[in-house]
Amino acid sequence: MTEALLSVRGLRSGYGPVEVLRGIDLDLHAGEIVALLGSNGAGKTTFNQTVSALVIARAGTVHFDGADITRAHYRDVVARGLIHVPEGRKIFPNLSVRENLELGSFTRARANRAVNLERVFALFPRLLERTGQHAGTLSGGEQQMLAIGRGLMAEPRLLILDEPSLGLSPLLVEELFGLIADLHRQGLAILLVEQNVAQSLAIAQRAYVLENGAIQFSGTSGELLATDRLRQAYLGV
Amino acid sequence: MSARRDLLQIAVFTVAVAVLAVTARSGVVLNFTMMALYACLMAQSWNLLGGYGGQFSFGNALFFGTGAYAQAIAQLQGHLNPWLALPLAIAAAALVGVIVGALSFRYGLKGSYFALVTLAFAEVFRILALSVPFTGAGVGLMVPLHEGIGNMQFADRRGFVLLALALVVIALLVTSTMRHARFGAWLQAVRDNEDAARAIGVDPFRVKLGAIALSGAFMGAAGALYVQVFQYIDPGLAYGPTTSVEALVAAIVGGLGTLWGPVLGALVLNLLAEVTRGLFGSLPGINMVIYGAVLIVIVMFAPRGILGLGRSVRGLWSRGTVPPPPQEVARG
Amino acid sequence: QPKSVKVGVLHPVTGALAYSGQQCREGALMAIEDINKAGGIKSLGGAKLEPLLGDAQSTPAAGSAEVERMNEAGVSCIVGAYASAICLATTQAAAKYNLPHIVDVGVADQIVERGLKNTFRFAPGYKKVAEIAMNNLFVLNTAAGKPARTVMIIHEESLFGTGTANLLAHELPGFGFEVKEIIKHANPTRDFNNIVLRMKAVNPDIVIPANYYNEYALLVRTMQQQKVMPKAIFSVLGGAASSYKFVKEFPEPAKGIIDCNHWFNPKDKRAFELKKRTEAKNLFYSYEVFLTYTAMRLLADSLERAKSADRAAIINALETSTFSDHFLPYGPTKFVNGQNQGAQPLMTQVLDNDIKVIVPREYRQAEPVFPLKA
Amino acid sequence: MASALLQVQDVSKSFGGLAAVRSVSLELQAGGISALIGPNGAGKTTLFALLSGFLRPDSGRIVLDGTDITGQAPHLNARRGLTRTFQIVQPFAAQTVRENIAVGAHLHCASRREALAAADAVAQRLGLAPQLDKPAGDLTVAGRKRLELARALATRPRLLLLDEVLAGLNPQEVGEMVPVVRAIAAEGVTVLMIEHVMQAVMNLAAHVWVLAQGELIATGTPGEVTRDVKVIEAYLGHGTARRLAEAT
Amino acid sequence: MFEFGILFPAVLNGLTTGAVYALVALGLTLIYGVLHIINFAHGAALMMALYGVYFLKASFGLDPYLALPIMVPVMFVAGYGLQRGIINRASHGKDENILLVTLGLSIVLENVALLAFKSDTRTIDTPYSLATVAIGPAMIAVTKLVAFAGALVASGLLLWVVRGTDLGRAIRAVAREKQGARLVGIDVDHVYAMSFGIGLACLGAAACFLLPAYYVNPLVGNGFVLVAFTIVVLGGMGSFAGALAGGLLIGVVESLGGLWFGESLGQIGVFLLFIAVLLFRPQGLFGART
Ligand SMILES: Nc1ncnc2c1ncn2[C@@H]1O[C@H](COP(=O)(O)OP(=O)(O)OP(=O)(O)O)[C@@H](O)[C@H]1O
Ligand SMILES: Nc1ncnc2c1ncn2[C@@H]1O[C@H](COP(=O)(O)OP(=O)(O)OP(=O)(O)O)[C@@H](O)[C@H]1O
Ligand SMILES: [Mg+2]
Ligand SMILES: [Mg+2]
Repeated sequence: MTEALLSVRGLRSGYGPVEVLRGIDLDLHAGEIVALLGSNGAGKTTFNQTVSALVIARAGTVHFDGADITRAHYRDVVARGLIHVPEGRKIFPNLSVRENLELGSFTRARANRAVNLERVFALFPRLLERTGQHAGTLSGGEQQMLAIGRGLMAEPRLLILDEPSLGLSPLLVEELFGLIADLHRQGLAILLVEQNVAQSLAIAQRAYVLENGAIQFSGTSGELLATDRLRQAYLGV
Repeated sequence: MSARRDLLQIAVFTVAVAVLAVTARSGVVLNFTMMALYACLMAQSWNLLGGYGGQFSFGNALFFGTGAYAQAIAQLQGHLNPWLALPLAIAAAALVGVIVGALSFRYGLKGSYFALVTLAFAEVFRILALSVPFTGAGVGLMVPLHEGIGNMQFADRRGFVLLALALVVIALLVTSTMRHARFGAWLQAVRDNEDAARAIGVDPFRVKLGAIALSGAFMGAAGALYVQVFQYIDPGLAYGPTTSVEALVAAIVGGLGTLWGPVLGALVLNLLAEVTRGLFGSLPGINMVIYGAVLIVIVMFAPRGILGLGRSVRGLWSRGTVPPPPQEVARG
Repeated sequence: QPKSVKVGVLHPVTGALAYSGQQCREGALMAIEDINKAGGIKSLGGAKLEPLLGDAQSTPAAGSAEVERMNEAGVSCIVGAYASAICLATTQAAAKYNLPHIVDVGVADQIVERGLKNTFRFAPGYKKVAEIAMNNLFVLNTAAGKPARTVMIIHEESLFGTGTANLLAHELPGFGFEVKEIIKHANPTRDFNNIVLRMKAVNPDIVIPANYYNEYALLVRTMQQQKVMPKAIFSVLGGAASSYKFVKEFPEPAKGIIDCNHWFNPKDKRAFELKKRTEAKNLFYSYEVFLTYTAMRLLADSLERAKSADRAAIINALETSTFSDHFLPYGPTKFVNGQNQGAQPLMTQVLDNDIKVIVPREYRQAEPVFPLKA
Repeated sequence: MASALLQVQDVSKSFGGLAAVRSVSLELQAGGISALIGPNGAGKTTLFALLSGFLRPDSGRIVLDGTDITGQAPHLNARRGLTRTFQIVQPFAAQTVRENIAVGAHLHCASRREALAAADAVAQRLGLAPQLDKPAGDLTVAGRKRLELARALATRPRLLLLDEVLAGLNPQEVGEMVPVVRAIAAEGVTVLMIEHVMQAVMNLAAHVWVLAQGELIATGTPGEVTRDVKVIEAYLGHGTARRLAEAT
Repeated sequence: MFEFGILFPAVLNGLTTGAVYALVALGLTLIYGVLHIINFAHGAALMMALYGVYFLKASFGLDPYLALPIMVPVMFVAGYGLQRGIINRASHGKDENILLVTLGLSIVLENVALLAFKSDTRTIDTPYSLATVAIGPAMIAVTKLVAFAGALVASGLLLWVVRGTDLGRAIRAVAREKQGARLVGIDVDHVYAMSFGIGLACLGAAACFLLPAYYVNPLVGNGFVLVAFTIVVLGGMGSFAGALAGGLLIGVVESLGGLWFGESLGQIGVFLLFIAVLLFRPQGLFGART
C-alpha cells in the first residue's frame, strides 16, 4: 500500500489541564472513507480539531500528504486541502448564503470559485433558493447543507465531516450518504464522524473506535460489525 | 460560595477597615482609604448590572451625577439636612436608573447598543445640567462649609471613611444576598442567554430593571458622598465620562460577577494611581504612562480579573488543576 | 547648613488642564530658583526653598490626595492649584492641617469666601476683573464718542466661563451696553461657524469671548474666514491680547483684540527679564507663569517676615503681608478674608504684533485703537 | 369531549417574502407524546417559536387550556406551563450544570436551597448527576442536549415542546433517552417533539403531524404517516420508509 | 425662524463639518461596527496621526494634503502592529479586556504625547488656512470642502473593500464566527490586525484633512470619539455608506441645533436623535438589514 494521505502517530491533545486525547494512531489513505466512532465525549471532535490545527497538539505527529503539519498554522492546513466541516456548522450567520460559500474558497481553489459554486448549488438546490438570505436565519438543516457546501468550495483532498447528518431529515440523510458515496467515487478521501453508525459503516471501508481518548478498535467495517460488543454499543443491536 | 461564608468575609472586611480607620494616624492613609472605598462603591454598582447582569453601561455617571446633584440641591434649595438628603439622592439615582432602563430594555437594547445609550443619556444629562438654572449651569453648585457630624461634614477624614465603609458594606450585603437568591440566578441567566432564560420563565425586562435600579442606587450614593467630601459639583464632574470609566475599569480588573472582585479592583487601581502619582514628579505624564501600561499588564496576566487570577493560583496549589478557560461569553 | 523649607507646588500637569498647569509649575520653579540664588530665606539663616512637586491630574480628588501627601511630607505651605474647582478642594483639604495655601490663579471668588483661614489669593478674582473690564470698556467707548452700543457674549461652560458671562450680562446694561445675546459653547467645541453665523445675524458692536486658548483661536479664526469684523473683540480673562502664543501663531486674526486680564506692570523691567527667561526655555510668557512666580515670591516674603517655617507663623505673616517687591500692577497688598485687595487686571490690546497695555493710564504703553474700523 | 390542551388555529408566519408557516391548525390533547416532523426548513422550529411566544403570528390564534396566548411573552407562557427547548442548544455557559437547571426550578420555588435541590433531582433523572458541578460550556453535544431538557423539565411544565433533543446522540444514547422521555410523559406532562430520529418517533409518539413547506401535509399515528406517499416523497425517502416498515 | 442667508450656510457648514466626523467614524465603523471591538484608543490614535501631520509640516514643510501617502500607510502599520502586538496579546480575545487594554493604550498614548510634545496646542499655517469659497450666501472654508471630498472618496473605497473583496467578507465573517473562519483558512489574528490597521489608516487620512482647519494637543482626540460612536450607530453598525450619511446628518443636526438652541444646548439634539435611533431603529437610519 502507498503512503497514507493522513497519518497520525501518538497524538495527545486537550484543553487546559484536561487531556482528552491520550496517544492516537490513525491512518487514512487516498480515496478512502474512514469512519471515526465513539460515544459522546470520547474525543472525536477534539481529534478533528487537533488534526486541522485549531487545537494545538501536545505530543505526537500529524502528517498530511507527506508533510508534517503537527505545528502548522490552520491556514496552511486548509491550503493543503485538509478541509474540516465542523460539528455545529459554524457558518457565518451575518453573511448571505452566497458569501458563505464564496468564503469557502478563501484559501484554496479561489480561481475555480464560479464553477464550484455551480456544483454546490447543483448538489443543494435548496441553497440556490436562499442565496441572498442571511445564513443565521436558515433552518437547522439548511445550515448543515451550507456548512458542507462551504467545505466543498475548497476542493478538498481530505474532507473531515463531523456529524454531518445532525438535524437532517431522513430523506436528506439518505441523500447525504449518497453524496458522500459520490464524492468518494470521484476519489475524495473522507474522515467521517457520525452517530448514524449503521449508514456510516455501510459506506466506510474502515473504522476506528475512540473511547476515553484512546483507540479501542481499528479495522474494516465488516470486522467491526462482527464484534458483538462494539455492535451492541454503537448500533444498539 | 455559600451565603454564610460571604457574611463572614464581609464581617472581617468591615472590622479590618474600621480598625484601620480608627487607628490610622496618617492623612494619606485615611484619604486613600476613603477614596478607595468610594471607588469600591462605584465598582460594585457597575458590577451589579455589568458583572451579574451582563449589561455593560458606559454611562454610570448618569446615576453618579444624579445622586450628586440631588444631594447638593436638597441641601441648597430644599434646605434639607444632608443625612435626610442622602436617601433622597439614592432614590433619585435609582429612579433615573429605572427610567433609562425601562426605555432601553423595553426596546430590547443589548450589548454595545445598551452601552452607548447609557453614554448618550449621560451626555444628555450633562448638557441639561449645563443649561438649567437649578444645577448652577456651568458654575456648578457649592455646598457651604459647615463642619459637624450633623451636617455630614466631618472635620476629620475618619468620619468619611466610616460613612463610605457603611455604604460599601451595604452594597456588599445586597450583592451577596442577591447572588444567593432567585433574583441573582435570574439575572445571571439573562446575562448568559436571554432567550434560554425567557423560555424557562424568566422575565428579562423586570430582572434587568431591578439590576439597573440597584446599580443606580449605589452609584447615586457614591455621587452624594462625593458632594459631601468635596462640597462642589459641576456638570463635567457629575456627568462626565470619567466616573463611568472608573467604575467599569475597577469592576472588570477585579473580576466580573464576583463579590470581592470590584473591591479588589478598586483597591489595586487606586493604589496604582497613588503610587504612580508620586513618581517622577518633575516629568509630567510619566505617572500616567506607567498607570496605563500597568493596566494593560494586569489585563494580560489576569484575563479573568485579579480575583480570577487568585483562584487559578489557589486551584493550582490545592488540586494541581486550573479551571478550564472560559468559553466565549455573550459578546458585550 | 540651614534647614530648607519645603514648599508644595501643586498643579494639574496632566489631563485636560495640563498646559496651564505646566506653565504654572514653570513659574513657581523659576521663582524658587531666584529666591534660592539670592540667598534663600535670610531670616532663617539662608534656608533654601525645596519644592515638592504634585500633580492634581486635573481633578479635585487627585488634588486633595496630593495635599495629604504634601502635608505628610512636611511642607510649610502649598502654592497652586490653578483651576478654581481644584483650588476649592485643595484649600479645604489643606485647611484641616492649618496648612497655608496660596492660590495662584483660581479666579472663582468662592475660593476666598468660605472663611478658610489658610487660603490666600494674591491675584484678583473674576468679580473684580469683570468689574474693571466693564469700567474700562465704558471709558474707552465714551472717549471714542460711544460708537458701540450692543454686545454679544460667547463663553465656554465652566466655573470661569459661565461665571464671568453671568456677571457681565448682569452688569453691562448698567454701563449703557445692550447684551444682545449670550452664547455658551461646550469645551471642546469643534466648529465655530454657527456661532459666527449667529454673530453675523445679530451684528453686535462688541464681541466678548470668555474661553481658553483652543476655542478662542478657532472662534477668531472663523470670524476672520467669515469676514465678521465687529467694532471690537474684547475678552475678559483670556484672549489674544494676553497670549503671546496667539499673537505669534495667528498674527492676522489677533490684530486689535482687546483683553482685560491678569497682566504684569509693563514699566517694571523685572517683568521683561522673566519674559526673556521664560522664552529662553521655549515657553510662552503667559499669565500662569508670572502669577505663580509672584505667588511664590509672596510666600518667600512671608517666610522672611515669619522668621519661621511654622505654618501658623506663615499664615500670620500672610495675613499681615504688605508684600510689594513684585512686578504686578497692584496697589498695596492687603489681605481681607484671604483676598488681596490691591489686585487688579490690566487692559491690553494687540498692536503691531505685540501686546500693549492701553488702560489704565498709569500703565499705558500705547493709545487704544477703538473702534477697530473707523 | 374535553377541550384540547393546545389549540392552534390557522396560524401563519412569514419572513419577508418567505411564508415559513402557512395557516397551520392543530389540536393537542392533554397527556401523551406527539411528534412534529417534516423536512428541513419546513417551519417546525418556527411553529414552536410561535407557540411559545418567541415570535408573534401574522395571523391565527393559539389557545392553551382555554386561554388565548397568541403573542404572549415566552416567560408568561412558561408560567402557564408551556416550556420549549432549543434545537441549537443554549446553555448558560458560564454557570455550572446545577445552576443552569436551578434557574428553571426557580419558576416554582423562590428559595435558592429548594431550587438547587430540585435541580439535583432533575439531573439525577436525566443522568446528568456526575456533571452537576461542571461548567455547562464544557459539556459535549449530548450533554448539552440533556441539559436543555433538564432545564425545561425543572420548570415543571404541563406542555413541553422539545426541538430535536435526540439529534446528535448515538443509537445507544437514543436508546437510553427514550425511556426518560416516556417517563416524563407518564408523570402527566404533555410532550410535543420535533424529531428526525424516526425510530424514536415511532417508538414514542402516539400521534404525528407532518409539516412541509409551512403546511400540514399529513397527520395520524406514526404507522399511518410513515406509509403516506406524500410524507415518503417529501420527508422520509424510500429507504427509510422501507426500513421502518421492516422494523414494525 | 431664520432667513435663507443664514440657514443655507448653516446647513452647508454642517455638511462639511459632518464630513470630517464621517472620516473619523469610518475607521471606527470598521473596528467597532464590524468587529464589535470597543476601541477606547481611537481618539488617542487620531491625536497621534495629527501630530504626525503636524511634524511633517513643521519639520519638513510637507503640505498636509501631500502627507496623505505617508500618513495612511504609517497609520495602517501602526494599527496592525498595535492590534497584533499588544491588544490581541493582552486581551486574550475577550471583549471586556479589549476595552481595558485600549483604555490603557489611550492613557499611555496621551501621556507619551504629553511627555514628548508637551501639552501645547499646536496649529499649522498653510496658504489656504483662511481661504474661503463663496457658495451662494455661504462662505465655506476651502479646507472643509477638501475634507468633504476626501470623506466621499474614503467611504467609497472602504465600501468596496468590505462588500466587494474577500478581505471584506473575511472581516465580517471573523466578526461573528471565528471558529468557522479558521476552518476556511482565514487567519483570524491577521484579519483582526488588518481591520485595526485599516481603521487607523482612515484616521491617518482624517488627520491630513483635519489639521489645516483644526489644532492638535494630547487630548484633542477625545472631542471626536463620542461623536464618532454616535455616527457609527446612526449609520448602522458596520455600514460605510451609513457612516458617511450619519456623519453628514450629525453635522447638520449639530449645526442647526446650535443655531436654534445655542451651541451648547444644541448638542443635545445630536444625542436625542441618537437615543431615538437606538430605541426605535437600532439597525441604524441607513442600515437596511436587521
Ligand atoms: N473547549 C473545551 N474546554 C474544555 N473541555 C472540553 C472542551 N471541548 C470539549 N471538552 C471536553 O473534552 C472531552 C471530549 O470532547 P469532544 O467534543 O472531543 O467529544 P466527542 O467525541 O466529539 O463528543 P460528541 O459526540 O458529543 O460530539 C469532553 O469530555 C468534553 O467535555
Ligand atoms: N428570521 C428568519 N428570517 C428569514 N427566514 C427565516 C427566518 N427564520 C426561519 N426562516 C426560514 O423559514 C423556514 C422555516 O425554518 P424553520 O427553522 O422553522 O425550519 P425547521 O422546520 O425547523 O427545519 P429544520 O428541521 O432544518 O430545523 C426556513 O426556510 C428558514 O430559512
Ligand atoms: Mg463531537
Ligand atoms: Mg428546526
